Amino acid sequence: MTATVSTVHVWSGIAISVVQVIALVLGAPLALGLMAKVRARVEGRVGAPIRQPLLDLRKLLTKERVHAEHASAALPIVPFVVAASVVVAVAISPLISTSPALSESADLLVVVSLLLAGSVALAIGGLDTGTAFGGMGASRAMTIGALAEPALLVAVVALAIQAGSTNLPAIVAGTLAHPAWAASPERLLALGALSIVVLAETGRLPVDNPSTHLELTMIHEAMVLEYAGPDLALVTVGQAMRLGLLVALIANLFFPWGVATSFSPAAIAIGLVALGLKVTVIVVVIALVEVRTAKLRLFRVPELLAGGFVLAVLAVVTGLVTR
Amino acid sequence: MTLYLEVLEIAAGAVLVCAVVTLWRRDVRAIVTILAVQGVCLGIVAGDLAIHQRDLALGATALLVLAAKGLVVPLLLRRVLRKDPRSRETTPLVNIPASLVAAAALIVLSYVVSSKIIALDPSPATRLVPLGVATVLVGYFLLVTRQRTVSQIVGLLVVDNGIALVTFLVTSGVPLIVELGASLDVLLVVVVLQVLATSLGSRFGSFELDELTELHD
Amino acid sequence: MRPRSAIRSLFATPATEPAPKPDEADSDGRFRGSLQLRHVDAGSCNGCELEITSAFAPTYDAGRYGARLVASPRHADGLLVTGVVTRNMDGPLRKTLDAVPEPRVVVACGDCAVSGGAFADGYGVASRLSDVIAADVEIPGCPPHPAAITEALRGLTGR
Amino acid sequence: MTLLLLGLALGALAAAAAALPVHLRVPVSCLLVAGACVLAFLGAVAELRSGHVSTAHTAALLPMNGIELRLDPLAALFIATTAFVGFAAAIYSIGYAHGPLRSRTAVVSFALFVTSLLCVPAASSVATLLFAWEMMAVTSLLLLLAEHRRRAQALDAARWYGAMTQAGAAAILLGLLLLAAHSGGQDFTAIRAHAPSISIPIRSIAFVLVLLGFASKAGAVPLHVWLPRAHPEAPSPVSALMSGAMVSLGIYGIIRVGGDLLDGGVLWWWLVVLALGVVSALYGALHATASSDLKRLLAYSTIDSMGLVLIGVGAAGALRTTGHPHAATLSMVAALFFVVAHASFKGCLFLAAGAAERATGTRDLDRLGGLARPMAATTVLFCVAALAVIALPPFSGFAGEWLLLQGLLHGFSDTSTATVIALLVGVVALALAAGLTAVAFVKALGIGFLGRPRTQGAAEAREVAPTMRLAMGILALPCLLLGLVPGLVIPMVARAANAGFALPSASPVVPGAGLDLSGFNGAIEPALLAIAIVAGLGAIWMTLRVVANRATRRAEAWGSGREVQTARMQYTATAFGEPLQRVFTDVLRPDNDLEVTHAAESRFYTQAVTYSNRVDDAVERSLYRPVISALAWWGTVARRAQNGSVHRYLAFSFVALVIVLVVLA
Repeated sequence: MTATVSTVHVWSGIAISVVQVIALVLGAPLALGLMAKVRARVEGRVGAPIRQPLLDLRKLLTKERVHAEHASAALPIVPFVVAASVVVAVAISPLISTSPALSESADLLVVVSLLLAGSVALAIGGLDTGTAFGGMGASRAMTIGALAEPALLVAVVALAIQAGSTNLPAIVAGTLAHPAWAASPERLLALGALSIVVLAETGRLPVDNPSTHLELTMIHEAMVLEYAGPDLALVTVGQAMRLGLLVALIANLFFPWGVATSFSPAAIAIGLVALGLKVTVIVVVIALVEVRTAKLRLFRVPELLAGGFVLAVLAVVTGLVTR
Repeated sequence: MTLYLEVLEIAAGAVLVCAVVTLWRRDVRAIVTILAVQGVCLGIVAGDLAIHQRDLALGATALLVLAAKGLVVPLLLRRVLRKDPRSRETTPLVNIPASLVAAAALIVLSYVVSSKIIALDPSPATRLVPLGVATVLVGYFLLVTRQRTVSQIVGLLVVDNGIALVTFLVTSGVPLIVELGASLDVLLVVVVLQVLATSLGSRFGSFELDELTELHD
Repeated sequence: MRPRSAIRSLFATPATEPAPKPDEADSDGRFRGSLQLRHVDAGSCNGCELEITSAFAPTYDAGRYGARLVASPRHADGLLVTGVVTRNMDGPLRKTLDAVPEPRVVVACGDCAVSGGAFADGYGVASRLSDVIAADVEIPGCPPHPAAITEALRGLTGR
Repeated sequence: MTLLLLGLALGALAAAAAALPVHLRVPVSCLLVAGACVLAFLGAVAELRSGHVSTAHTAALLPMNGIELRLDPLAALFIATTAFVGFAAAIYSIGYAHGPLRSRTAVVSFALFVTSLLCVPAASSVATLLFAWEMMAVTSLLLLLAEHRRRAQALDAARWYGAMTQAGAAAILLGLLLLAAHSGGQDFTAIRAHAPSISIPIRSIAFVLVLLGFASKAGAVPLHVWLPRAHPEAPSPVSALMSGAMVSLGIYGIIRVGGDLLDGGVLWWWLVVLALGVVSALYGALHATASSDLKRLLAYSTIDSMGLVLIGVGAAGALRTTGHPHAATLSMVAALFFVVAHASFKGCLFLAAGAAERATGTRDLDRLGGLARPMAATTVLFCVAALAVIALPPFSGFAGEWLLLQGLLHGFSDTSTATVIALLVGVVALALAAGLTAVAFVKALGIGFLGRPRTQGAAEAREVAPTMRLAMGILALPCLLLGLVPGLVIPMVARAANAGFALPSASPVVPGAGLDLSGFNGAIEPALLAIAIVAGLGAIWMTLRVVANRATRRAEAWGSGREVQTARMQYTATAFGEPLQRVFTDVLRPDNDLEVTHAAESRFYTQAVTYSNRVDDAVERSLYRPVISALAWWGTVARRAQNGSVHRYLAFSFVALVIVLVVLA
């Protein structure tokens, strides 16, 4: 698989990555705004404009940073690590085209580990504040992360068995080449497992309620109570891009049409538009699901994740049987 | 030829008889003298074999046995006995008739066992091996069932004589070194037991070995 | 009646009243369309809280102007204080205020916060909000009308 | 080979250095041990790079025809790892040794312990292997007992450790002797030559016996019980050596006997090894999240890591016997790479834990905290090693785990369903263990080092001696380097895998700094990834400097406006692990009890509420306790027969003699 990488490819790969990052930095908050809008309209409210998250971020950048006095040097670094890990994950994943920079090492395990790095950093930041909320949030978030890991990896195995590799561009290109894969039973089962894991990882309902005010019910929010101004902006953008990336990956892995395979600007433009459309559709679906569901009790979440795990194992077994 | 055989049989038989008599007698001083007699018989067996095979080393061993087991050890034991006022053996753990019946059973057992040894190399001397094995077993029985320290020493020495007898009969004596080693062991054991006996005597006033039971935790 | 399905209600017209014409006079639009407040109940009788809830409810929908209540003062631009400052809440109020990053604003909601109101000289009352900090925006009324609250928040977001 | 012999000689000299006066004894001996490790490391690396096998035979030094040493790539890899950890441990103990650790026995045992660790992989005859193995066991036992006066549990730990090590050694001896008996010679070359001719049942019995012994040393679950007791009680440099080097010798043993001597053998062997790995990985990781003693947490994490390695070895063996040499090579290389990576990050973690214990006087996470500011260097080094254990991208753990997963994944093309199911179970175990390890080490780092100091001891902590920090730095270095450029090490590891399992010697990775699998579709370039991460950080930092408000203010942490925020309000390690305990309650079976002491006047007012949570080892409770109580019962019965009467004893022997004669007749 060692393609002879000419300098043109490298630079255009980097260009694609930069486009992807900028698209996600602006697009992900818009996606959150869209979700809020859908929720508002379903509740009969006009709701904030879709660009509201961007306004919030712009305002946050103007505010001062406030650091807890007992915290060590780890706390100020955490927002940067959270944002950087997601930015790199977005840069190398096949969102607009199958060959962004470093695409040969755009391994699904690398993306999973980068997101894990983000959540580990958040948890460490939460513990470093020295308050009860930080510890509580960190403990719950890591517990759910640990329980989600098997479902995630076995789903990755299901995809890898079918496509022959865990390399993301290879899977996307493979699905483009064999459309039958997209509708195959193991692909759908893996989709089920991955969507459950995405809900758990990004802290959406029914696992965690992002707009809760009662600290005791928080999972993700409790870890970020301590960040102010630019730190909070980084963490919020990081979380939004994490949701955007996972949603985009699910879209591209299961409905890869529109992803550019060549370097021509036209293909890139089509890829961007296709990505926007796909993410919008999925985000609206998620919002509608969220409005109808209530938050699960914390100790019902393992059962949900166990369900995801079983779906993933079924995906692998069907993959092996039908091969 | 027959004189050598007769002397051999009589002497070996005498060793076993002495062993049985030590079981039979109650008086400790009598037992010590019987032990001396047994030592002498053993010496005769060794000497007889030495003469028959004209083996000088075996001759030296025979003299050594006569000196050690016939004279030195009994003298030592008598000195110990002089210090002990009560010379009569207290009632042994197993009464005399039962001991004798047991001795008989042990003799039968040794015949059954040594039949295999004899089958190996059936020569006139090896045919007498059961006597040696029986002496060992009887000596062991004496050691186990007697409470007086001195009689236990005698039991041990009878076992040693039994072993020496078997070695003489089977391989016409073991190399001198082994013989010396074995004798040294016996002497050592005797010294230790003597020390034990005297210290026990001074500490508890009596040689009852059963006082030791208080020592356990 | 059976609750409408989510999708049908998605496209139904929202129940929010049309937004009144913003009067330019007192809206300084300091926060340019995004205002996060941390609500602090410094000893209120819960009357103002009910009105605040209905201010964010579909009818008056203060959210539409970019205003939002947040869980932590660190995330907030200011405090939405209700009730007269009681002895127990004096310390926490000051701590919460200190936790809000600059530039920050204090919104006094209801007569108790503005000027002591009905419970001004109660035995548990420690001080007025004005003793702790001068409020930037005051919403009179006991309890203040949700439209008035929405109006005040619009003033800050300038939308 | 000569360098290795020189190293061993220097080690012996270090032992002799114990005769010096007290203040000279520790530095000189440690420096000599460090020198020995350097020599051994150079010898091993030279061997790994060149790949030719060299032997040394010194007759008549030992009764069973002398010591026989053979340095082949597999042995060289383990010697290099041990030497590296040994070097760091020696430097560390210069600053660490005080009190009982400066006694003559401790210094001699430490020197002989490192020497025997270096000697075990090179042994190539049953006698030499067992001699070195026993020396290792005895010296580590002595070191474990070094501080028993200050800590009573050290005695209990030593008892467990001694009993299980000797039992393991006995099993190994039995297995090897069984093989030696059937191949007419006790040196490995003879065994290797005769192995195919030995019948399968005999080979299986021998392998199972040897597996029992080596698996207990590697901490595989049913036989792991000594590990969480011995490692916390041993002095830190010793527990670093135990976890870093000694435990991986168990893995070395399984590969040497199963793969090299018995030439792969039967499929079910390797499925058993894989099953052991799966159970160990899950059990170790789970208990790591549940333990609130820092070193006990690290000990369980060692069981988890060794479980992962066993999964790799088991997969490699299974794939090789079902005829997939290429996938087998990948799994074996992954397992050996993980052993190397584990030695460095686990060693660094134990040394850092030792530094924290030295500075605060306690190992209990619930009484630590707030060490980041006074002990900045130790915290940073612990953090680097912890991130490596959690397998985050630029660190060595990630490269190891990625290789392991690729090895398992590319084994799926296999045909026999037993192997495929085993590989799938392996992937699941790997995934859950990775998740649980992340929880355990966020707990260890976050609660142990960050936040606010929970006790007076933690508050008064001060940074440890420079030699200790240097040692930790030495071990933290490969955590990053192996993660950034794993490709450079892989060819050497592949040569070791080939020597272990007689697989095709072609390296499974295309030459280069990254890991580009040859023959399979999968690759990562950790170096470029690291550059991308740094670039990302830089870009974000720059944009914020331009766009964002740079004012910063320190204020009291937000605890919803509480009047007084004390350190006791923080989450403790027990609380952090409690949700997982509740999810896995039937495996861990924690016993927590709640006592509410009511006020004297009336039951409705409580004076104090104490909640205690204890998670002890479920395997130990359900498997070892019954066996021990049965033995204890048998002991009391036997005691009654021993009442001090000489006659009774004589009677026993007499009866026995008679019975034997009867039986013979």
